[in-house]
Amino acid sequence: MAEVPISWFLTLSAVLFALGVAGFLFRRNIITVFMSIELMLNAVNLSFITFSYQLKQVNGHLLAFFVMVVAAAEAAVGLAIILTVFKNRSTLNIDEVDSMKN
Amino acid sequence: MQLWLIPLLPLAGFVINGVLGRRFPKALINTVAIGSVALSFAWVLKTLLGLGDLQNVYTEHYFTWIQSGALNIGCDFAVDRLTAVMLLVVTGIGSLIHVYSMGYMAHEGGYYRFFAYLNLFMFFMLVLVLAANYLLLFVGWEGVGLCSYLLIGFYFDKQFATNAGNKAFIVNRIGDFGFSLAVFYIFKNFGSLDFHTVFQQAPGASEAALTTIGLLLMVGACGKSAQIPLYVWLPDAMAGPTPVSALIHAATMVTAGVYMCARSWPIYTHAPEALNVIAVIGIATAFMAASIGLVQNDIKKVFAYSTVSQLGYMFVGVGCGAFSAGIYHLVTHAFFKALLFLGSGSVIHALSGEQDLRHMGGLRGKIPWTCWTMFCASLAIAGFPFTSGFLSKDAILLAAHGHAPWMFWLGTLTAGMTAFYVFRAFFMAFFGQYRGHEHPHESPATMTGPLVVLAILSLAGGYLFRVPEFLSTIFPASEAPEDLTLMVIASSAGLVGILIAWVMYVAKPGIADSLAAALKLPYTFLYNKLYVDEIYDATVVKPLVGGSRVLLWKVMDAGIIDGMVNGVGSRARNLGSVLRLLQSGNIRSYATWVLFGSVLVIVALGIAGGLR
Amino acid sequence: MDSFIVISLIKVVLVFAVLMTTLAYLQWVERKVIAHIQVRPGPYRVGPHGLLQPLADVIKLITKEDLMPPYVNRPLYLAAPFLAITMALLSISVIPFGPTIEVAGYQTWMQLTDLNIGVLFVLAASSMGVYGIALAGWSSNNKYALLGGLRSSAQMISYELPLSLAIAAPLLISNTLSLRELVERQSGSILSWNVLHGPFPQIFSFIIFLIAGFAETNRVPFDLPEAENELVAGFHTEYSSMKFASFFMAEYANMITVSCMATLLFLGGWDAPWPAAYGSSLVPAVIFAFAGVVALYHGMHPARRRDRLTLPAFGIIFLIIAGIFLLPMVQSWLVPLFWFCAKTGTILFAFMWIRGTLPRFRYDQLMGFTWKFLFPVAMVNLLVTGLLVALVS
Amino acid sequence: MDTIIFLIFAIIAVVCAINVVVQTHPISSAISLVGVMGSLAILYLLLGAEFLAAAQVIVYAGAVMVLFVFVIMLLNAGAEAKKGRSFMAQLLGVPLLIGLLGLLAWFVQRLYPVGTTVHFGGFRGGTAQDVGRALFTSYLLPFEVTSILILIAIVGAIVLARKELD
Repeated sequence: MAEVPISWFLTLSAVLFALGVAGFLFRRNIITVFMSIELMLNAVNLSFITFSYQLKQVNGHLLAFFVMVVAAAEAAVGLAIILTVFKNRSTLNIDEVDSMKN
Repeated sequence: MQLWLIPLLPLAGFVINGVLGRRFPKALINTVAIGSVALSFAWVLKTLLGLGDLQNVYTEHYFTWIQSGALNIGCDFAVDRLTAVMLLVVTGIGSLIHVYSMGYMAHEGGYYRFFAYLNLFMFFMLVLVLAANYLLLFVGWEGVGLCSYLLIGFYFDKQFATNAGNKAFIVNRIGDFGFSLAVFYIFKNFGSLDFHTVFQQAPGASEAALTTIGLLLMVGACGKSAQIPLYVWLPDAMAGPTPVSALIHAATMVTAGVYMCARSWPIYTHAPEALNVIAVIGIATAFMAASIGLVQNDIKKVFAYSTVSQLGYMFVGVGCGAFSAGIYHLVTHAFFKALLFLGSGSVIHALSGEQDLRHMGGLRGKIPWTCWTMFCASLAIAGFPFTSGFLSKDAILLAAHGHAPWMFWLGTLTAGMTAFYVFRAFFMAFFGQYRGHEHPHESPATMTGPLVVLAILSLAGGYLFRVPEFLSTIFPASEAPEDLTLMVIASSAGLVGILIAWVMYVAKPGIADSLAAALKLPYTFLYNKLYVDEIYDATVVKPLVGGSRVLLWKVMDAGIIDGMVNGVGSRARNLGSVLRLLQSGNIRSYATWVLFGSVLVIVALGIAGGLR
Repeated sequence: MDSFIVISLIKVVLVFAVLMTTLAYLQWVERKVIAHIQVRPGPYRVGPHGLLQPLADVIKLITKEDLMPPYVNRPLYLAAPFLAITMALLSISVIPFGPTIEVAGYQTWMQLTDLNIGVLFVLAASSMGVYGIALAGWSSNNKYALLGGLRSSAQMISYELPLSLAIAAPLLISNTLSLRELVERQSGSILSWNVLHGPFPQIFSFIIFLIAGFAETNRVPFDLPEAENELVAGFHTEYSSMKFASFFMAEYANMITVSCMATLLFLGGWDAPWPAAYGSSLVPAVIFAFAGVVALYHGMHPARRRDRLTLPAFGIIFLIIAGIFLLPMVQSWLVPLFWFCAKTGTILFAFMWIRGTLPRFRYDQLMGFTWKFLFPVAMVNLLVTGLLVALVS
Repeated sequence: MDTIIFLIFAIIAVVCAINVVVQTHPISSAISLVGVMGSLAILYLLLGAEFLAAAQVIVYAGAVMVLFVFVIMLLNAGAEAKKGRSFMAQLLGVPLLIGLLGLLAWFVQRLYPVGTTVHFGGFRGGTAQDVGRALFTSYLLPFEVTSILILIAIVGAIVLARKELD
């Protein structure tokens, strides 16, 4: 039992991803929804690093690294958008941000 | 050998003057413009000296320009003897005319713009000459057309100048259309546009194809070199500044058609029909333009028709298979016609813009340098024995005699007419009494200097540059044997023309007017340029404009094309208003759709992967 | 394997004990230093020269009533001090204090564990430290605390950038992320320390590191999160007793971490300023002997009555320590340890010195300083260093 | 040993992830997410990605999530309202989610039989040196593009969040 099957890691990644999707679908707070996206990204990163381990290559790490960098940039812009939305509408409920309708 | 430097130097001059020239003092503009062209000339000399006797083509490949399927076009420059001749003419005369322009344009507005355009023209002309394939040649071809348009319309605040520019541009389009068709056809037949490849395969191609290509190329050449029926733009092009007329519309650009036909000689030698057509068009143009030139009163118009006529001679030379004679005449014509234009520019400059011969006269003593240099040029164009014009024209007429004797006789007649109208203009301007109101003054040294150089070249250039011998390694030797009788006949025609002009305008000045009165009908006919512009207007321009209004605009554009576009738009709106129902504006429902899509994708991947 | 675990456990206990004592006494030292800057004696009542003051403080804090305000967010309120102290102590585990030591036949490092990403580990732990303060501020449900938490998180994110850039520059020169190797690359003399050595002496990045370190530990002049005249006590307004002590200890632990990092990154860790061949190993003995002699002299001529007994006692203790430093069997590890502590102590003294001298920044000055000055300078420094390293190598 | 570590941190990660989704207050979700990221960092270490583990903690937990916490504190966001209108999400969400998870798990089980395993130290190519070397050689262009992306993000964030200049 000293070794962990690689499929466990991938299953964990899938579970975390599904939880992220669930958060995105069922939560109403924009910030929580945004955090769910980060959760999904993290889950994918775990997959990348697992693949990297399996293939004994560093490429997966690079992809995960880029995901992180992009996530950081995304967080900066996304939170700025959330601030602006809150300033203009004073709500964080995602269902009330629907001016695209009609 | 860094051939690219030759065109790039003027381009650099164009960029510098075009971008920064507005803020430059004139001296700096002059330095940049003339310096770049002079450096280019120097580089041509260095290159040609470095290349030795040029028995073979020297090619430089820079980069692959277009790579698409079988089409592979490189940005290649090549130098052979023909190119060498053209390079020397273009950069040499270009430099002289740049120097001249410095004096001529000194008091004009848009000084930097003028030199920038002139440099740009040099760039495109050199690209045209150096190009190693038809497409690159076409680039230069179109570029010089553009510059010609810009420079004809240089005085864009004058309606006639912009109209003349438009006319030149539009008429040239017809020729360019033929040229582009020729390029397509060449590619279809030979699978390449490189001169080398095409000419190698030319002997094996069918005569019909070669004739078609030759005729299409000829259409292009007719447009650029102002031959019947597309010559009408050139006389109007005199609306531009005189140095432009000298450089572009006498010495270099208009000869591009001749150059191109000569360059394509391997095609033409296997397409005698096309050659014959070229010769016929050439002699007809020569004769017709000369006849119109007989009665024009605007000094630049006279030389413009003279240019058309001389270009006709070159076409005759090419059409008779005497390519080197055509190029020979091209070179000498560049000397004396540039000189004639520059001289007339000097006259106009002296008279502060007066162009009408009837308001000149007796200028011989007032502007002697201009007078005597122009006399040299007039002798040359009249074919006075042993001038450069005599040599080249004689070579063409000899070839014409070998091709078809009637062409020789018509050519000789034209030569006589040429001598007459040139000397008519010369005598009217410089002899007799001054009939104007200005105070003529001699031009500055920057203008007379180039005149003197060109005068020497007009007289002796034919000996200094033995073009036929130099080009004999390129072109097939189809020169007719020397025939003393024909030479005497041809040159005596010129002498007779000079004599008549002297009698009519110097010895007995009354004869001209009474003759015009006696031959009222032909005179009016010729004076109005055979009504060609009016005929074109009635038969081509008006129907085209009318047809465009009704058929193309009202029916095609507004009815069909707009209808299709609007219909697509309204259908899309209808569809959109249905699809809109999906767009609830709710982010979470969008997310649900995304999830739905990704599940579908995963399932599809599973199926595609064979559900391992 | 077993001996490894045993040794590790011993080391953990040892380091923890020493660290806790140091934390307590650092407080005493600080009070003393500031008192002397302000020309007053400082703690003097409890024990000789107030030496037992920390013990009294600890007893006081432990026995105080642990207030839990009713309107707080309980889980986070409880977790915050825990988080703060944990993250502060975590970094100590990778910091090496000295070279190899041999105890009872076992060779081991004077370090809890050596990671080959040690520098990154310290950075990570310190970046996690924000949560303690931010959550404390938020969960207290108090506007002063919230403002303090907000200020602290903004300040710490902002100052982490120049801090990281300042760390990156010496790493470029040393070409390793392991703290131990970092020190080994700087061995030799003072000229091979990163602060003076290399294609580009890292003096700028040392200063930037110290400034950013002051901000990261919320020390004067960057103590905006707990600016008492604006925010009562900032993020820990609502905390009392041991929870308050945890924040306090976290702050001092962070100070120690920053000082250790500065020592390791820039000042050559436990390396002596000049080689032992020229007598550097005698320096600690000389210093302690001198201190002992001075103490003895003052004991002979006491200014206060009670010093008549304590000063000679201290003098004798110092002389004994000086003697220990001369013993060859312990010199191999004790002298490096001395140099390490001396360098760290100097920086800690600078912390206190600045606290006693400089006024507090205004908040906009604080943010403007890092973004408009410190960050660009650190950037330029990194660029120049990288360029020179690339050119030299 | 590896299995135990994996199980501990996998369970922490899953529990924290569930917490992210079910907690009503955003700050609790944020702290839980930090927990997920921390335990993932440990798992990265297990997989030999030591640089990524450190970067995960520094970038994600130390910077991105602090930003989240900061914004939550700044907006003083409370627990979310219970009302919601997204019928579509409620109706289709659960079956789709189950479908997604099932498919993914099924693929993983199919593609990765139990034979391939992970043990600590099995892959040592994830040091800072290896990552840096790959980053500045074969991934240089993406790296540079990323820097431009970050520049754009900085500008965008400033433009979005600045005060109106009127």
